[in-house]
Amino acid sequence: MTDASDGLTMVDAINRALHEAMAEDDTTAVMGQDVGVNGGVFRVTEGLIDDYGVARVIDTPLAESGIVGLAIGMAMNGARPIAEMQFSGFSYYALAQIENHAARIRWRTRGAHTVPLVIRMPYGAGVRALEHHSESREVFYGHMPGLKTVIPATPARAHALLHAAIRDPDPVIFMEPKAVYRQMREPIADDAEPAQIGTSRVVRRGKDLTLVSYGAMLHRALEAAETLAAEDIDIEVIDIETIAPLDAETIAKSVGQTGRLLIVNEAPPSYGAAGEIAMRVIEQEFYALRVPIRRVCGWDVHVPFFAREQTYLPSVDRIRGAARAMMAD
Amino acid sequence: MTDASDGLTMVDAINRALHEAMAEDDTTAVMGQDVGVNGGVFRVTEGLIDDYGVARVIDTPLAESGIVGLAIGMAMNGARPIAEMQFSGFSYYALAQIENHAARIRWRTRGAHTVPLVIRMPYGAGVRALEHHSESREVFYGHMPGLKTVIPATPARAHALLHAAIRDPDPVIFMEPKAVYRQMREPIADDAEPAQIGTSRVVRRGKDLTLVSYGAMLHRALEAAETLAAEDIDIEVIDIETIAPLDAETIAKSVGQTGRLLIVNEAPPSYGAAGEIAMRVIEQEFYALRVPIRRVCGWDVHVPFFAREQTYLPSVDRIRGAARAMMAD
Amino acid sequence: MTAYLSWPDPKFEPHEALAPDGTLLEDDEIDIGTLEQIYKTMLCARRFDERLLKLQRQGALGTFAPIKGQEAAQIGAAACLREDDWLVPSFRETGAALWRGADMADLLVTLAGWNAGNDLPEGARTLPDTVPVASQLPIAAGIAHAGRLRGEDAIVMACFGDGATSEGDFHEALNFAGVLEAPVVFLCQNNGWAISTPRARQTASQTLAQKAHAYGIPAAQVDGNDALAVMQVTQEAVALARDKGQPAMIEALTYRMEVHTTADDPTRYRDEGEVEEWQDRDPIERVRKLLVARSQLDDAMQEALEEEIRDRIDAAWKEAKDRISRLEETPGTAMFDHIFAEPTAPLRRQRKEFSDQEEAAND
Amino acid sequence: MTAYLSWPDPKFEPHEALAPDGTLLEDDEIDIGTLEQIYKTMLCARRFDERLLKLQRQGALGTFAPIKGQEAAQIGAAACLREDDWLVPSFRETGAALWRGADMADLLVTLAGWNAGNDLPEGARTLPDTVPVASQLPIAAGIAHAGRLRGEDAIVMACFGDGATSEGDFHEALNFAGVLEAPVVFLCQNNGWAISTPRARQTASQTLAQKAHAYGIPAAQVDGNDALAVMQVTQEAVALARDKGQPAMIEALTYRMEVHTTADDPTRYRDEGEVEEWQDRDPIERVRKLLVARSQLDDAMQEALEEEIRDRIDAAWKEAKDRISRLEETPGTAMFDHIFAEPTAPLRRQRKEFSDQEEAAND
Ligand SMILES: Cc1ncc(C[n+]2csc(CCOP(=O)(O)OP(=O)(O)O)c2C)c(N)n1
Ligand SMILES: Cc1ncc(C[n+]2csc(CCOP(=O)(O)OP(=O)(O)O)c2C)c(N)n1
Ligand SMILES: [Mg+2]
Ligand SMILES: [Mg+2]
Repeated sequence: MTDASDGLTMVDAINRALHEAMAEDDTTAVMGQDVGVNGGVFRVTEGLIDDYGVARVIDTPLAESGIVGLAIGMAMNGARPIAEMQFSGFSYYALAQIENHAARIRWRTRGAHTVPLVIRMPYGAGVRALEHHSESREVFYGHMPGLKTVIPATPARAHALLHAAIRDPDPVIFMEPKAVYRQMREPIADDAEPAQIGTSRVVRRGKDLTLVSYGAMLHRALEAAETLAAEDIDIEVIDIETIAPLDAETIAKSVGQTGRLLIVNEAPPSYGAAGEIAMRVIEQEFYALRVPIRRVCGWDVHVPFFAREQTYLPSVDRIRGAARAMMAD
Repeated sequence: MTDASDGLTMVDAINRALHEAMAEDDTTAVMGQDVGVNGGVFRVTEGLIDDYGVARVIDTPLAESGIVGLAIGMAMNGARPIAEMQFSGFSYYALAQIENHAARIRWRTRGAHTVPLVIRMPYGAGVRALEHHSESREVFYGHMPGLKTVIPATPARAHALLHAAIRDPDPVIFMEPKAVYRQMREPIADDAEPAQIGTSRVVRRGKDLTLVSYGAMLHRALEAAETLAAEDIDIEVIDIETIAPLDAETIAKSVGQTGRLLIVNEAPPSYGAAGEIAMRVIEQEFYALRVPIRRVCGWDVHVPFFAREQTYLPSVDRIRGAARAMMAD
Repeated sequence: MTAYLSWPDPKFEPHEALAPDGTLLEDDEIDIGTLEQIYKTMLCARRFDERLLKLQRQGALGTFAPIKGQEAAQIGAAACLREDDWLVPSFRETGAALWRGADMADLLVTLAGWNAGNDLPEGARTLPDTVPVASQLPIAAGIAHAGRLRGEDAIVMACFGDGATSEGDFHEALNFAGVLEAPVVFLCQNNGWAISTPRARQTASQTLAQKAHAYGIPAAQVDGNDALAVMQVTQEAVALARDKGQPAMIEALTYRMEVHTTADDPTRYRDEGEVEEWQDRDPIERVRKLLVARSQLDDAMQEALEEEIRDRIDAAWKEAKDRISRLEETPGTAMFDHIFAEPTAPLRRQRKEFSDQEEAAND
Repeated sequence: MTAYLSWPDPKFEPHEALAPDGTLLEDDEIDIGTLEQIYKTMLCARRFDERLLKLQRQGALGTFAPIKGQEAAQIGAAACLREDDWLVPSFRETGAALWRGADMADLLVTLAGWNAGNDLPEGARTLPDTVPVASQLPIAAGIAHAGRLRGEDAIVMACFGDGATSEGDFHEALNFAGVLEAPVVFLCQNNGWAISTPRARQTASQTLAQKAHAYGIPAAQVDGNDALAVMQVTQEAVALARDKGQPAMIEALTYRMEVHTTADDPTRYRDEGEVEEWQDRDPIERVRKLLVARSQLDDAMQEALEEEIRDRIDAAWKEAKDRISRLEETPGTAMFDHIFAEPTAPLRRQRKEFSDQEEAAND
């Protein structure tokens, strides 16, 4: 469907990873609302049902807790399920299954049963969608023991990280920044390797300030960094990719060199991811910090209806403003 | 039931606040599993059904989302519901109702409808209970816009804060540290005033280090502070009480004087409350910090079955150890 | 077939009143005045829907859920409510909302992405859309229960689709309403599809109506494209709720003639032939024929009505555009409004931070 | 009573096979050998339950849920499973677990608060307790579905109580099983109470069995204190599941003779007379009388059996105490085990921090 020569969109990259995983391992199965015949409301699961049939690509009834419960049970009985929550804003219906079972069954049964499960969900604002289609609640998952939570920022990383998530012997929450779904293209090699879950990625080298972000906001962070180069502010940008387990070492190492830490994400600030990142850096590199850590996040409000969702989201300007202020601190 | 002369337990204090609120305002209603005839599994709602009848004290079917949905609807139609989740570990079933509706209806209807709702739930470890009866997930609620989240640490504060929560025109999550339920007694004056939601409380003055905590861990923090006095370490202890909106000003002011911040809570550390508290203090008093902020929390594991739950919980020793280390830093 | 296990054997027959040609199936006494009103609202809802689709395709509005084909099911049912009854919709009830007096300009402003379109009068008993499927149902039970405890006889109509019956919240809501005797009329518009999931794959039960029986609640199936039949069944359910606090469920058999939402492409999953078949059962056409037969309507009146509707929609869109341009001038700080009765300290600080930055950017 | 709305009218009659005096109600051919096994397990479960209660009251064990009165319902049902079938319990299935070969010492270690009691063999098909009510049911559907997709004919028995039928997860699980044709036998032990909530206030439906019909699933009511009747109904359900992938639900009418859990005081909410009435319908007594009548049991055998059970329980408790003392010597770092296949970097660091502190404290 896409001309691979100019690269794949994130939708296509994830779709490709799903196709590859289904082909490689016939215990893999995909389930969710509209994932089969319809190919997913974002077309992420396009074509899977044609290639792998209704036994492995399950159009489920409209019930999130049921979907995740089904997937957990399948995972306990030899399958490698990849469940979709149509939007992360509806994943709360499955939160109890995730916290009480997906994250605990290995532990509860002392390893007798495991839950090699991936739960995919598009999240985040920026696509002019309806209410409840724009939230970022990655910390709900990041805070739960027994879970890994991954957020890719680009098509190639989505491809590589999804492969890693599917291979992981434990449950992985895979949150897809839907604002990036069709925003950019990246080439993906035929023999692309799975990524590693639990490591952050330095995506731009710089010596003045460490800018940490993930998901759709990474691109704004990068844009801010690029444009600030003209002002002689040299920013190192890190894509954390794995919300949990957080690779704070990579960030701390960078802060050890720059002395400045700015965190950008789109969730409401209070009890969001920035606090944890800050705390972990403080634990490791407090004395290297030259100025206060800052964060640029959404606000402690509901994402406004779409006409004003951009006022909610961290703008490149706000990021630049914060970085400049930190250089002046 | 209790001889008020030596004070009330937290169970009795909450029970008294409920009786007072029901007497004061006949739109108040209580609902949940076993809250009526049985008086609640912890006896927190004891006697309410005798005084106020089945119309205002509703023994519901076994369904958390239903209970919270019912309460939201009642709140929209003139009532002031106080719903109980039997244990916070089962409140996840209601998380979607809380996030998608309780927290949003005022906003969605532009003030045409409001949700003056209190959701009470016992939380936390330390009472030798079954699996799922020991969790602390206050940040789930702290992170949601449109909610207030309160955790009292003592009987008198529970009484005063519950009155405040019931009077609040917006939804309040009221988390009760069940380890404190019968652990201590406090006298409560007949004319005790409601507390203020959104302010933290300095419970011990000190000049060397600011120790922030809440819930059951506050008492361990206080014990650590008292015993460290013998080592000439003079600790200021703050009970934050309101998880959201967090009163970071009181904490920052204290840190401005002590230069040291130690945070103690029992949730898993990753993406827990400590990060937010740290971040807010950094935003306000970074330059006052003399040593790295530290936290003593639970661990990123499930609370072990009860024989080992104390290995999970922050011990007074661990708190003391962290404080001593900070003084030596 | 089985010795001990008994199989479900539901006995529902969809109630019908009006044949597709507009003749009455039984010699009912009918309230032609109300049917005329219903007709006008159905037609208005259809035209409004068409306009929304056009505006959406032009980029003026965001994603929305067309109601084409479901006008009789929702307007016939809403017509049985008193003004002080509550309507708790899902997201596909523009028709019911219009019957209840919703302002088209408000709806347009909302669909253009502005929260301000939801500026309801205090205590408004027609609620705005609920997006999370079935989540409105426990709330509807609560609204109903509180009113009844207060001695009011207002009832609640809660709307949802076939897909919604699979959610836990549907189950909990009907069970609560049954046990508490909360006066709720649960109106299920079974339009055959939940996005791409056909009714048959949503649940193995023969009917959706029988699900109510699991809660001790009476239920009926009705031809949802037959406004008169819908009214008759709904009147009975409303009376039960009002007089006895007895909830009931209505399964209105209808069809989604359009896309699920404007983000959807139904050709991927359903046969266009199905849509054509349902065209012959158009809910508006049926009432039109009845009205014509009863001399309540002729071509001239129809034309006048169409014109009136067109004018109203034009005026509403004009007003909406005006309001939107004014909204575009309002500061972004509006996003901090209505989070709490009183903004909390962090929100006040954030609001200030935001407006300082906005000002700096405008400098 | 109503013209359009139809009321639920369930036709369930609880199946009975064995009269309270131990005589057969119909001239069934019975498998006396299996009944003897069931009898032994029921008796063992009763005595174990009694011992648990005593140990709990002495402070040696934590909170637990006694099964007294429900032995026939759960053991009669579990007896219809093959070894490779799955048992997915709630938290009140000690009897079923014992039938399935659970080790009493393991159970005691768990109840004494040690995760190590749940040290199951890899892939064990009798799962440990599920505490969150009804949450095991969607998982049971998933286990069943995966097995079936793989071509296995193992089936799943999922246990839950009357209260569990109110949870959304019950609804979603039965609906999924119905649509996917997942071979699950949903065994509802309706013991009359959900803590203090009587069955009648849990739901307005006349029976719980009829709830299955909402999902197109067959169901039966059975006298849950009649082990033979339970077996007969369960065998049918198991066969349907195994042969056709057809889920079914069984409502076993029984009674919780004891406290809800050891943290509960039932005198606050229920009439002790009710308990006494059910005493006459004791599930164990009934089978005992049958066995005696068939000369499979006499006083001497009964005494020997009681002694054997006592010895087994004594031995198990002795073993459990030994294991517990050894567990008390193990380092606290055990809490970091089994969180992931491979501990993550933060967990490795936390484990080290913890053990450094433990060591420092021991110095
Ligand atoms: C809890 C939840 N899950 C998923 C969705 C996404 N979604 C929106 S509408 C819809 C289908 C609804 O089907 P139905 O209930 O039949 O109503 P209809 O759209 O046909 O009116 C889905 C899956 C949602 N809005 N809420
Ligand atoms: C989701 C959830 N909510 C509440 C509880 C607390 N709780 C434990 S058992 C119980 C009652 C269960 O009743 P029932 O399903 O009839 O089973 P029974 O205890 O009678 O065996 C309740 C409310 C729980 N464990 N899980
Ligand atoms: Mg539908
Ligand atoms: Mg029960």
